[in-house]
Amino acid sequence: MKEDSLEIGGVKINCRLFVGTGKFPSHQMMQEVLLAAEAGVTTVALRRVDSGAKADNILDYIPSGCKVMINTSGARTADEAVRIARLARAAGAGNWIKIEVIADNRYLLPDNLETLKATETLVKEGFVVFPYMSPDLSVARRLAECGAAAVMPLGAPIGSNRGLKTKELVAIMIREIKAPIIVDAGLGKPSDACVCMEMGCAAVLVNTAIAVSRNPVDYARAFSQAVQAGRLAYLSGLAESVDEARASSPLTGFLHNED
Amino acid sequence: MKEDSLEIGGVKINCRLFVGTGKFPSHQMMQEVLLAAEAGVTTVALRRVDSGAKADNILDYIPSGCKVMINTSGARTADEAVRIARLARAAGAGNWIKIEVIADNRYLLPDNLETLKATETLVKEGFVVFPYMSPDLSVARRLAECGAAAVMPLGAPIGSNRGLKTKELVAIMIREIKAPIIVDAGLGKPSDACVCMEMGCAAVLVNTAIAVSRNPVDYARAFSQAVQAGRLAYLSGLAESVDEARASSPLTGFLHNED
Amino acid sequence: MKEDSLEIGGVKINCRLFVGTGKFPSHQMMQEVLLAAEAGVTTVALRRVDSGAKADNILDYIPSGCKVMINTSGARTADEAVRIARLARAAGAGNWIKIEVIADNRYLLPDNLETLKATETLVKEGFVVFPYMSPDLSVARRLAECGAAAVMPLGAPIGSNRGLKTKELVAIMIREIKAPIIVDAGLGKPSDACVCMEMGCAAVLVNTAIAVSRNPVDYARAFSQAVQAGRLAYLSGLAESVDEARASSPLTGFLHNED
Amino acid sequence: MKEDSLEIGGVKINCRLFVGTGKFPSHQMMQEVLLAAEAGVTTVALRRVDSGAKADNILDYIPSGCKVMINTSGARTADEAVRIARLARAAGAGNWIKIEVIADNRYLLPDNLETLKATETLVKEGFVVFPYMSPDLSVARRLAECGAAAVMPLGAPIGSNRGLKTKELVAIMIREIKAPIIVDAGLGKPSDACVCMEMGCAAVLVNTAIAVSRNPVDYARAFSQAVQAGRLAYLSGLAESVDEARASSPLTGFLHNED
Amino acid sequence: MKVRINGSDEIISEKLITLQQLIKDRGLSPKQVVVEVNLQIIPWEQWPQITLQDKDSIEIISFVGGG
Amino acid sequence: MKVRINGSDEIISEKLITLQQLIKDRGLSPKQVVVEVNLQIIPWEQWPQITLQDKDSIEIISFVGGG
Amino acid sequence: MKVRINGSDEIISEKLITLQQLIKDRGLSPKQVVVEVNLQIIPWEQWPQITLQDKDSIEIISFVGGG
Amino acid sequence: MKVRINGSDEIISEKLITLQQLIKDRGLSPKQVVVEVNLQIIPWEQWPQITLQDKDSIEIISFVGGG
Repeated sequence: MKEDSLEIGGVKINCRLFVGTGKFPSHQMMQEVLLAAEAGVTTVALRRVDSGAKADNILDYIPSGCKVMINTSGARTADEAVRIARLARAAGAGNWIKIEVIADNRYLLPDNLETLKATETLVKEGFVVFPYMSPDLSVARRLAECGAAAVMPLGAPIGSNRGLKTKELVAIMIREIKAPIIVDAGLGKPSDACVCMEMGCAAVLVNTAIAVSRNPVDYARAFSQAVQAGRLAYLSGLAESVDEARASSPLTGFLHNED
Repeated sequence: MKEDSLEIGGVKINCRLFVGTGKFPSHQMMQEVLLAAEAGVTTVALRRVDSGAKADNILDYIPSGCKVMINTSGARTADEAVRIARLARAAGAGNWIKIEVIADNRYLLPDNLETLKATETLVKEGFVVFPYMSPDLSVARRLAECGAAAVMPLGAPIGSNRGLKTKELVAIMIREIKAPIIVDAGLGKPSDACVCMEMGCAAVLVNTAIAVSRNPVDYARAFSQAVQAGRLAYLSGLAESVDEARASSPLTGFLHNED
Repeated sequence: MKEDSLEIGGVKINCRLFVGTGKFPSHQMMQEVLLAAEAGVTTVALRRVDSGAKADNILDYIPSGCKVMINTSGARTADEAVRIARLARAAGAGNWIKIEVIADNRYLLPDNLETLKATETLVKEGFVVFPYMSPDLSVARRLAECGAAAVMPLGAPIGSNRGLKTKELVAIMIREIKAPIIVDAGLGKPSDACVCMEMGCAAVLVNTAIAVSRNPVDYARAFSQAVQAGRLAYLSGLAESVDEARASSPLTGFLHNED
Repeated sequence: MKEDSLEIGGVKINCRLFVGTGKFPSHQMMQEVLLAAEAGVTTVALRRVDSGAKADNILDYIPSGCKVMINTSGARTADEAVRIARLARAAGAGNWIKIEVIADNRYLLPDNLETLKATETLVKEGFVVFPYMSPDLSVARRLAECGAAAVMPLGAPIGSNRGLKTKELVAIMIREIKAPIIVDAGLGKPSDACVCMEMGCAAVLVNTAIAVSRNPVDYARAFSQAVQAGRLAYLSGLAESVDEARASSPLTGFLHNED
Repeated sequence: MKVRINGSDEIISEKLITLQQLIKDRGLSPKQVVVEVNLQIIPWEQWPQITLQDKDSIEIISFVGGG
Repeated sequence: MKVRINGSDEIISEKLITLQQLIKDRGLSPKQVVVEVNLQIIPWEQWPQITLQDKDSIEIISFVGGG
Repeated sequence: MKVRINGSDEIISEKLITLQQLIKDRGLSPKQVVVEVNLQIIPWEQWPQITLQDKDSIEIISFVGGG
Repeated sequence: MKVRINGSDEIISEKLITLQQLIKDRGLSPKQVVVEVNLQIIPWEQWPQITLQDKDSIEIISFVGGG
C-alpha cells in the first residue's frame, strides 16, 4: 500500500489514523500509544500556565514522523481560534492547525460559521488548516473552496464513543467534496473507524476511546489495523449487498436420486 | 497475540478468519487468497464427478497450516449430511465437518432441527462438528451440549453481503453459550467482521464477499486485518459510549478574560 | 378498513394490536387500557392460588369483544405447556393458547423445539395455537405446517422494550410463511409496532411497554394508532427509497435570467 | 389531546402532519389527500407562467383550515429567496414562508448560510419564517435567535424516502433549541414520522412519499395516524429499554413440584 | 392424612373431607379456580363427590395477568 | 419595443400596451398571477395604468405544487 | 447390465467390469475421487476386486470449492 | 504596578522587571512556554529587553494534551 500514502500540505502521511493526545495518564503512555498506532498525525492543545510545576514539554514526547497539529480547543469565536493559531506557530509548533470553535457546552458541537471565518483567515496567513465541523455539505464546500487542507466532520459528540452517527451526511460530503474528509470525534470502536475508511474517508481522528481504554496501547493498535483494513477494502471496492441469498457451494444434483 | 490462539478439537488455529473456497475464478486465485488472509481454516464441498475433465484436486491448493473443513452443502436432511461427512472422511479429507443442511431455496437458511440431528450423530462418530445454524439460543445450547466444536450462526443469508443482521441474537448466544461462536454467512465488509470479533465471536467465516471482489487478494487481506483489529479490541475491552460529550481537550480558563 | 379485519380460527379480529395483561397496577387499569387500545386479543396466565385473598377474577375485567388467549408462561417443557393448556380449557377460558416454553432465565427466550412439540399436541386436541418462538424459518415452517393459527417470533427479549431487533429474520418469515406472523415481545415504542405492521405482520402483541408506562391508557392508544397506521401503509404499498434526491418542487427556470 | 395543539405565529394548528403539494397527479387528488391527512399546514411553490393553459389556481384547492406556507424552492441565494417571499405575499398568499435555498443539484441539500441570511431579512419584514436546513446546532440556534417560527432540519435528501438518517443531530437540536423542530424531507414511511414525533419534534413535513404512493389518500391517512401516535407516545413518556428480559408473566412456583 | 397441595405437603386432620370443603375452607369460589387431583382435572360439579385420599396431589389454579 | 418576459426577450409590436393588456393577451387572469416589473411588484389594480417601456423586465408568476 | 451412476441410469455392455476399470474409463484418478457402491464406501485399494452387478447404484464424488 | 497575567490581576512590587525575569520567577523555561503581551507575541530572544508596564496584559501559554 506504499503508493496509497496520503499527502496533505506537501507532507506525506503514511498512516491514516490520527490520534489526539488528550486525557492520557502520562506523557509516556501517550508516546507508547502514538508508536503502537504508528499515528500519522497527532493533536496538541494550548493552555495558560502559571508556574513551572510540570517542567517537561509534551511536544518532546511526540515520536518523530508523527506530524503535530495544534487544536484551538477553548476558542469560542473565530478571533480566539486565530489568536491561538498564531500563538502556536510563534511557539514553534508549526503551522498545522485543527480549528475547533465550540459554543455548545453540553455536546461540544462546533460552530460552523465561526469555524469557516477562522479557516478563511488562517489559510490566508499560510496555515495548513483542518476545520472540525458539524457535517453540512454547504459549509464543507465553502471550507474546501477557501483552502482548508481537509474537512473534519464529527461522527458523534466528542468523547461520546457513539460511533459514526452522521453517516448519511458524511457519505454525501465524501462524494461531493474534493478535499480529504476526515471523521473526527465520537468514534468508539475500531469497527467505527473501519466503516469510515470503507466509505472513502481519507483518515480518522481518535482520542478519547483510546485514552480512556483499559489498554490504550492495544486499543490504539486495534484502531490502526481497522483503519488499514477499511482503507484497503475501499481501494479494493466494497462488495455490494443483495436481498436474497447466493449459494457459495454447489447445491444441485447431489445425493438426490430424483436429480 | 500468540497466547490468544484459538484451539478447537486439539488443533491450534492462529488466524480467526476462516475463508470458504467457493466461487473463485481459479484454484490459483483461491490459493493466493488463503495465503494473503493467512486463513486459519477453510471449507471445501463435495460434488458428483462424471468425467475427469478437471484433473487437479482442489485440496492440493490448500496451503499447509490452513485446516480443511468439509461442508455438507447440498444436504437437505440430517441423513444426507451424515452421508456426505462419511464420504469426505473416507476420501481422506479428515474429520472436520461444517454441517450445512438447507431446505429453503430462496434464502438458503439452515434447518436447525435436521442440523441438530446430524450434529448428534457425527459427534458420536468422532467428527469435529461445526454446525451452521439460524441463531436461536435454545438450539445453540443443545448443539453445544451434544458436543459441537463450535456453533456457527448466520449473520445474513449466504452470499447476501448484508452484514451482521442477527446481532441481537448472536450477542446473546456469545454470552450464554460456552462453545465458540463463529459467525458464518452474510458478512460483506471487513467492518462487519470487525464488529463480530469486537462482540466476542471466536472467529468468522467469509467466502462470497471475497471471492466475488474485484480484488480478492486485497479484500481478503482487509478482512484479515479487520478480524485481528476486532479481536484485539475485544481483548482490550471496548470503550463504552455515553449520550453527551466529554471534552478531550482543556476548555476552561483560556483567553476568556472573564475567567 | 372494515374489509381488512383479521380472521383467525374462525374468529374475526378487528384490531391488530394484541395487549397482554401482565404487570398492571390493577384490574381496573388493565381494563381501561384494553378499552383504549380496542385490543383485538389479550393474554392471561395461570398460577397456583392458596387462599382467596383476591376474590375477583381477572377474566371478569376483559372487555367483551376482546378475545382471550391463555399463555403457558411458567412451562419449561412441552408437557408442562400442554398441561397448562388443558387446565385453562377446563377452567372455561376457551381454547386459544399462546405457547410460551422458556428454559432461559436471563433472556426468557423460547425453546423452539419444545414449543414445536407442544404445538403439534395441542393442535391435535383442537386448540387454536399461537406459538411464541425465536425467529427461525425452518421452525416457523413446521409450526405452520402442523396447524399453528399464527407464528409469533420475538422482536427482542420479553420486557426489554428494545424494539424489532430481529427484523431480517422476521421479514423472511413473512415472505415465506403463509400463516399470520405476529411479533410478540420486545416492542417498546409505537414506532416499533408501526414498523412491524409496515413489513406485513398480521398483528403485534405488546404488554410491558404499556403496563409500565407513566400513562398506560394513552400509551396503549398510541400503540393502537401506530398499528393502524402501519397496516394501512402496508396495504397502500410502502414508498421505496432511493439514494439521491428527487425534487418535490419546481427548481428550474425561476428568477435565473440565464435560464 | 385538544390542549396539545401547536401554536405558531399566533395560529393554532390542530394536526402536526404538514403535507407538501408537489408531484400530485391532479389538484383534486391533492385536495383529497390534504383532507384525509387533516394536514395542519401545506406548502405551495411559485413558478413563471407564460400562458393561461391551466386556468385554475392551486390555492383554490387548499381546504380551509389548512394553513398555506409558500416555499422558496428554486432560490439559490438568500436574495432570491427574499424576492420570492415578497412576490408570494404580494400575490395574497400570506406571510408564512418556508425558506428553501439550494445550491447542490444532486442531493438538493440546503445552503445553511444563505438560509440564515434570508431568515434574518424576512423575519424583519414581518414574515413567519420556516427555514429548511441541514441539521447543525450552531445554525439552528442562530435561526431561532433571529426569530424563525420553527427550524426544519432534513431527515434525508428531498424525495429520497430514506427516513430519519439525521436522528443524532436532530435529537440534539430538540434538546437544545426552544423553537419548534419540524423534520422536513426524506421521510418515506409512517414509522419514520412516528419516530420523529416520539423524539419530540413539533411536527413533520411530508410530500414525495405520499404524492408518489400507489394510494396517496390512504398513505396520507397512515402518516396522519402515525404522527398522532408518535406525539401521544412522546407526551406519555417513552418506555426505556433494558438489555435483559423482564418477565411479563408469572414464571415461578407453577407446576414444578420442586418449587 | 397427608396430601400435596400446590407442590407443598399438608397434613389434614379430618378423616373425611370433600374437594368442595377444601376449596371452601380456603375461601376460594368455584368461579375463580380450576382444580386438578392427581393430574386429573375435576369439574366443580363433581367437587362434592370427591373425597381426598392420603397422598393425593392437588393443584388449585386461577387466572392472573400475563403477557 | 423589446422587453424581457420571464427571462426571455420578446419583441412587442404595439407602441402602447398596458400591463393589463399584456396579461389579458396571454389568457391569464388577475386571480391567478402576480406580476413584477423591473423588480417592482405591481398590484393588479394598477395594471391598467402601467404601460410597458422598452427594456422592461417582467416576471409573471403563479402558484404550483411544491414540497 | 444396468447400473445407476451419480443418480442416472446407464447401460454397461461389458459382462465383467471392475470398479477400477469403470473409474479408469472415465479418466478419473483415485487421488481425486471417492466411490460409494450401494451406499457402501469402497476404499480405492478394493476397487480391483469389486465387479459391478446389475442394478448397482454408484456415486463418484470429488472435492470442489464451497463456502 | 498592576498587571493582568493569564486573565487575573496581579500586583508587582518591583519598579523594573523584565519579561525574562517574570518567567524565571515562575520557574518556567523558554523551551516550554510562549508569551503574549497586550496581544503581541514576544519571541523569547526579546524577553530580556521587555520591561513590564502598569496595566500590561500578559498571557503565558504552554502545550498540553488535546484531542
